[in-house]
Amino acid sequence: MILSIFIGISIALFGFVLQTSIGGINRKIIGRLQKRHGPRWYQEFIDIFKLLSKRSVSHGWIFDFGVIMALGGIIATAMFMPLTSTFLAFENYDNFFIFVYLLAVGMLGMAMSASGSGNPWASIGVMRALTTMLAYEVPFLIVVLTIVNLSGNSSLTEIMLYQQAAGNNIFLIALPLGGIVGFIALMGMLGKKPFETYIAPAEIASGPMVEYGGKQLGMLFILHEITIFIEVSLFVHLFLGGATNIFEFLFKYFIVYTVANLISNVNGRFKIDQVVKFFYKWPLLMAVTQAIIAIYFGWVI
Amino acid sequence: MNSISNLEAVDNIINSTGKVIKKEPISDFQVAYEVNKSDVHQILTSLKLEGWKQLSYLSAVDWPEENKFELVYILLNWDKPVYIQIRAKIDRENPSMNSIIPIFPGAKYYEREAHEFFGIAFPGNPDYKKQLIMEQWDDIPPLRKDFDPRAYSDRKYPSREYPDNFSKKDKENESLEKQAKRRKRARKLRTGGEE
Amino acid sequence: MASIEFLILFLVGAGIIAYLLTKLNTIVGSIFTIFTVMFVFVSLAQYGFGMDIITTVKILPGISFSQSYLGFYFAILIVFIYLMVSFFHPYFIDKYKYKDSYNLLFLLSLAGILGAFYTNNFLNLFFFFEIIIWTTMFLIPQGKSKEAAVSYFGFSLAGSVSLLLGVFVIFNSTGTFNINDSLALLSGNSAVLVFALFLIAAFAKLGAFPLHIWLPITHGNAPDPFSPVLSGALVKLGGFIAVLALIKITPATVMFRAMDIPIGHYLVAILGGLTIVFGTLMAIKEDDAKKLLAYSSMSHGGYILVAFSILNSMAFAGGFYHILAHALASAGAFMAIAAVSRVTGTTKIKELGGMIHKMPITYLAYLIAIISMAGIPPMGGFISKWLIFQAVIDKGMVFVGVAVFFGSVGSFLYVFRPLAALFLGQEFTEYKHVKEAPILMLIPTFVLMGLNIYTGVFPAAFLKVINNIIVELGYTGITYTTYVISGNNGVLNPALISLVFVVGILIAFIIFILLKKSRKVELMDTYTAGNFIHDEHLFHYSTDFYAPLERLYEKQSHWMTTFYRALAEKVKELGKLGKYLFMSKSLSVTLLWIISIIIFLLWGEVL
Amino acid sequence: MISTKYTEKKKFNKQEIDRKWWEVGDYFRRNSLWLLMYCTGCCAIELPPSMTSAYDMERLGMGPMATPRQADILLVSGYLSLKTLRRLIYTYEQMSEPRYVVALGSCPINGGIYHDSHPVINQLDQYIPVDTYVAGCMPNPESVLNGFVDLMEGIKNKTANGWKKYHKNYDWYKKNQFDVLGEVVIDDEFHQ
Repeated sequence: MILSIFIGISIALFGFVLQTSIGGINRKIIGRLQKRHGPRWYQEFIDIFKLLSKRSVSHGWIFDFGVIMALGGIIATAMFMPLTSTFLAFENYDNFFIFVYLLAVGMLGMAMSASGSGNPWASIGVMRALTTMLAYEVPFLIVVLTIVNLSGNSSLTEIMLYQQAAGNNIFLIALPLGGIVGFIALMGMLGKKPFETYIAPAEIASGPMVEYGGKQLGMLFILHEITIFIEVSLFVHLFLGGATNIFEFLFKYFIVYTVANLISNVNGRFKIDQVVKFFYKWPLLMAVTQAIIAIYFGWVI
Repeated sequence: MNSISNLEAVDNIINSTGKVIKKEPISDFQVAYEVNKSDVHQILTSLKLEGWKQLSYLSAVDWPEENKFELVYILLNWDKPVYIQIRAKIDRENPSMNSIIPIFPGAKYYEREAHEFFGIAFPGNPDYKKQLIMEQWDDIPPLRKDFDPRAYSDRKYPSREYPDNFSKKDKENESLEKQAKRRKRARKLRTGGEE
Repeated sequence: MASIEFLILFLVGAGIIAYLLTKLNTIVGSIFTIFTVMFVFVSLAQYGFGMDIITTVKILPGISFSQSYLGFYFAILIVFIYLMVSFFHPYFIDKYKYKDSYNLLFLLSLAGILGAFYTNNFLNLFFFFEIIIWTTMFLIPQGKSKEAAVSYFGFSLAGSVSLLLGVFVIFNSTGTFNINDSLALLSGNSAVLVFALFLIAAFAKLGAFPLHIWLPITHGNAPDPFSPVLSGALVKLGGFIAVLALIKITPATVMFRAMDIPIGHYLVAILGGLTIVFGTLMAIKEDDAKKLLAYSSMSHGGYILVAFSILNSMAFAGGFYHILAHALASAGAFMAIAAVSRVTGTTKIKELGGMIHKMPITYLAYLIAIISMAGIPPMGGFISKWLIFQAVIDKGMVFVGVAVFFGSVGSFLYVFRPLAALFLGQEFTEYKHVKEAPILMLIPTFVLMGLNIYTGVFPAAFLKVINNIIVELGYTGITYTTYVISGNNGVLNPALISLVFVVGILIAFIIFILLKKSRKVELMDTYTAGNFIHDEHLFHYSTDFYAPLERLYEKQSHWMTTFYRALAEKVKELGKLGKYLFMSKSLSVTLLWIISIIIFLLWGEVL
Repeated sequence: MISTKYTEKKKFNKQEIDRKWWEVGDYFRRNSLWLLMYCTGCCAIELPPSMTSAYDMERLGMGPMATPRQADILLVSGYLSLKTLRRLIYTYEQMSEPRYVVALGSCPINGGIYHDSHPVINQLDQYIPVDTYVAGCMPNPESVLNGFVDLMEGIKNKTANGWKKYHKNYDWYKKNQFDVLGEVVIDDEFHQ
């Protein structure tokens, strides 16, 4: 048990280091795309450590407690995440719903802390974040319903093994509509450009993060990196057949995150009601169609 | 309808409602009338009825030689391309002009601004005395010509004192290494780190 | 050994004593009520788990009792909620108009509840239901408005009338009023009819779509300490009838082959899904904290319906666990709001702000309750939602899935609103004097907090009771060990999740503690783009919290209310007609009517 | 040769360790400077070219931030009227420490072309400590970047310690602010 917990902690740490490096590399890529030199690839580490070294302000105990709860929840979530189909901390317990709901703990903690700062912009940002969540989560969960129903297990490793088994395609190909919905929902989860309404620095002063500085902001950055690690890994495991070894995982992870980032950089920003309308129009329709086709008719490529 | 006849129409309106002291055509699309202080409200009303519905601006000009303030009302018509300036002179001692809020409610803030910068009173405007732009101003209204901004600035804001040899070149900067270093840094900044 | 008859008679007697005591001194009467309910709870808990309660009847005429795990589960849960709420009475009872009778009615309704869950006769069941409805009907108008009681009574009446009709149909086709015997004997068309009639009763009590209008009106306007009872306990009566209708009667109808569910049950699941969606959407819009929680009760009622209409033991376990988890969570949330309302006198979200700085423990109670309500680990709501999701996914119910997932995510939105706007945010100057709730009110708060966490960490103890019910209903129980629940497509270890969660929090805490200490600043010292602020009310974002989302469905949201309002208008007009005909001012016309009706009746009798 | 002289063992020195940590922190701080652009005047127009592909500020680890809480540098770009100064000081006091101030253009240095204007102050460092001035009217992007590199060197050499100065001479700064602004609290219809 203790060993499992240590493995879990190291997976969380690995996720943080991985996503922070890949985030930095992506910043470089985007810089080159815009004919700029771009920052150093380890710039994100410098940013985070700088924030941790500063002297911050606090708006009361809930402001601090929310941050701790959020980071704790996210670290707990990352500890359950399998890296490959054989390497994970807690065998059998990598249930998909644990990820969805433990991620919500992080969201709730951050929302609580942001509202606790007493700044209306933070509240508006939280409102937008929750509304965005309501938008992307339902189509995504319907696709996952299809996947779990087909593979007969909601454990991530089992889903990976199902896709890796002979005769089965990875779900991105087996469920093409669902795969598209999954990727769009991933963009929403990551808060990438068409759906980054809740950050909106020029509009609502970076939303929930408006009152944070110093160590609280640094912890939120760590939280953000680990959250992205969890979300991208979920996509890799659910739709791309997971990985059999760590290098395959790294490769798939890098591809997914970079593609999402590239798409994000050529997009503008939706208004918040447009986000909801968008997700409840095509992605939901596609997800339901895919579910009906796959579950009731059994048409799976 | 071309603009010449527009100007004539304006002439007719203004002449029928009040006495014009001086008419000053500015361009084909702008015309200024100087009228009596007491006629301003009537003229503005009749112009508003004729379509000059927007009060574009209200301000004042200080004429210390004549000991007068000149109030300027600029009206805009959305259908006919003519700006109209209505000017009226008021006394510089205890300047006061009845508010035009009943005609143009938007004049509220212009009148507050005019009060703040010139000290003109606008009876009829409930809160013309409230501060609008300057926060806690402590001198005579600043746009009056007898106000000296230079003196005010010198009195209120400490200014930097420079040594006598300030403009002379720093001896240290003449050394070759220093200059080379500066050039190198400048090049680095320009090219993005590539040597 | 406790006899159920003795408990009921004890409650009635104690109710009368409580009435007299309350007349003398409200505090003494309320404390007597606490001890009475505690006695009932302790005797039930002592003997009920082992089915050791004596059910023979000696005094009450025409009433017979029997015990079952199903009835006991509901009874112990509701008595527990009553017990928790009774701690609030000493602080609230002085505010009400008819305070003497408050404790009396409270205890009488509890007697009705005990009877309803322990009887084995349909007529008795109806009788006890009426007791509950009539006593609570006089409790509710002591709060804000009488309209609440009227709408509660109207919908309850519709429910009980359809229950009675169902009972008649049962008797007509089977010849017995015994609950278990008659339901087993039912078959054919009468089964379908009873199924439908019972479901109407269940929907009316549960506040499910389309009979949901009364819920927010009643919950929102009921006395503050009675709202937890309404939401946590009384609404669950509908769950009880739903169990009777959905599980005990299985009308022979067409099956959905893909999902292996009878079509009637599938329709109920769809209606349950609609209930979830409507409840969620309306709760997001609602501005009154209590009404918001009422809509959330409606949405959770939908989960219970969905769970019971999927005919497998996994879903049943989910449904029963959800009844437990939601009762605890909803009672906790309502009681926190009641504690706030006691000191501020309002439950409107936009009139409140920054209560956390005054009432931190109440805030924690509300936080834990809503975490459970939103189904986030490590609270009870997560287990039940997980079980229901397992069942829904296993059956491949796509449309119900949309509703269930929507409700689950939507619950984050609406539970967060009171948290953000009422407890957090700017601190209002008019509530500077406010203090934390007194110790007697904190006792149930702490108990509920503990239970909310306990149900989420160690569900085995509760699953044991639930498994008994499932076996009693004729299905195989779900498999679980001390820590692990096994579902159809996955296993869950709530204790492990909690442990890992604690480890995560610890790591975060260590990171936090090691770093430089922060500088404490005022709440008003926030980023305002450099501007100076003085009025905290204008700097508190609470009105129309989800405005962009609400705008998308604001036009569609009121048609149900409009329909019922129009119906009420029509009924009023009918009443006016009757009044005009029968109650006219001249005596002779009335007499003429009475005489003609008597002649008409006699004529029918003669023929 | 081994010395037989008694040498005192190095003791655990908290100050020394703090100083070392501070230097490590300085490395992170100077490589990740986040700007709060307080665009008060015309010099703000020079910032877009210094941020975009021509000069690319991001390669130095710098970038714009939305709020003072997150930012390290308060970038004063251009002249400051009294009304702005009042808000600038409020913003400066909201920033997390260590905080630095960079002033662009000649106006914050000596008033520039507005030296005789009634609402424009002449010298910014009377009211808040300024770590780096970039002279010019307006300074071109190269000099802006040069100014930032100067600030980085200042952080490295511990000369950019305006925020410490502000704490040390707090009364002096407050007196200057009070002389020119009066009561800092504003109370009129727009702020209620």
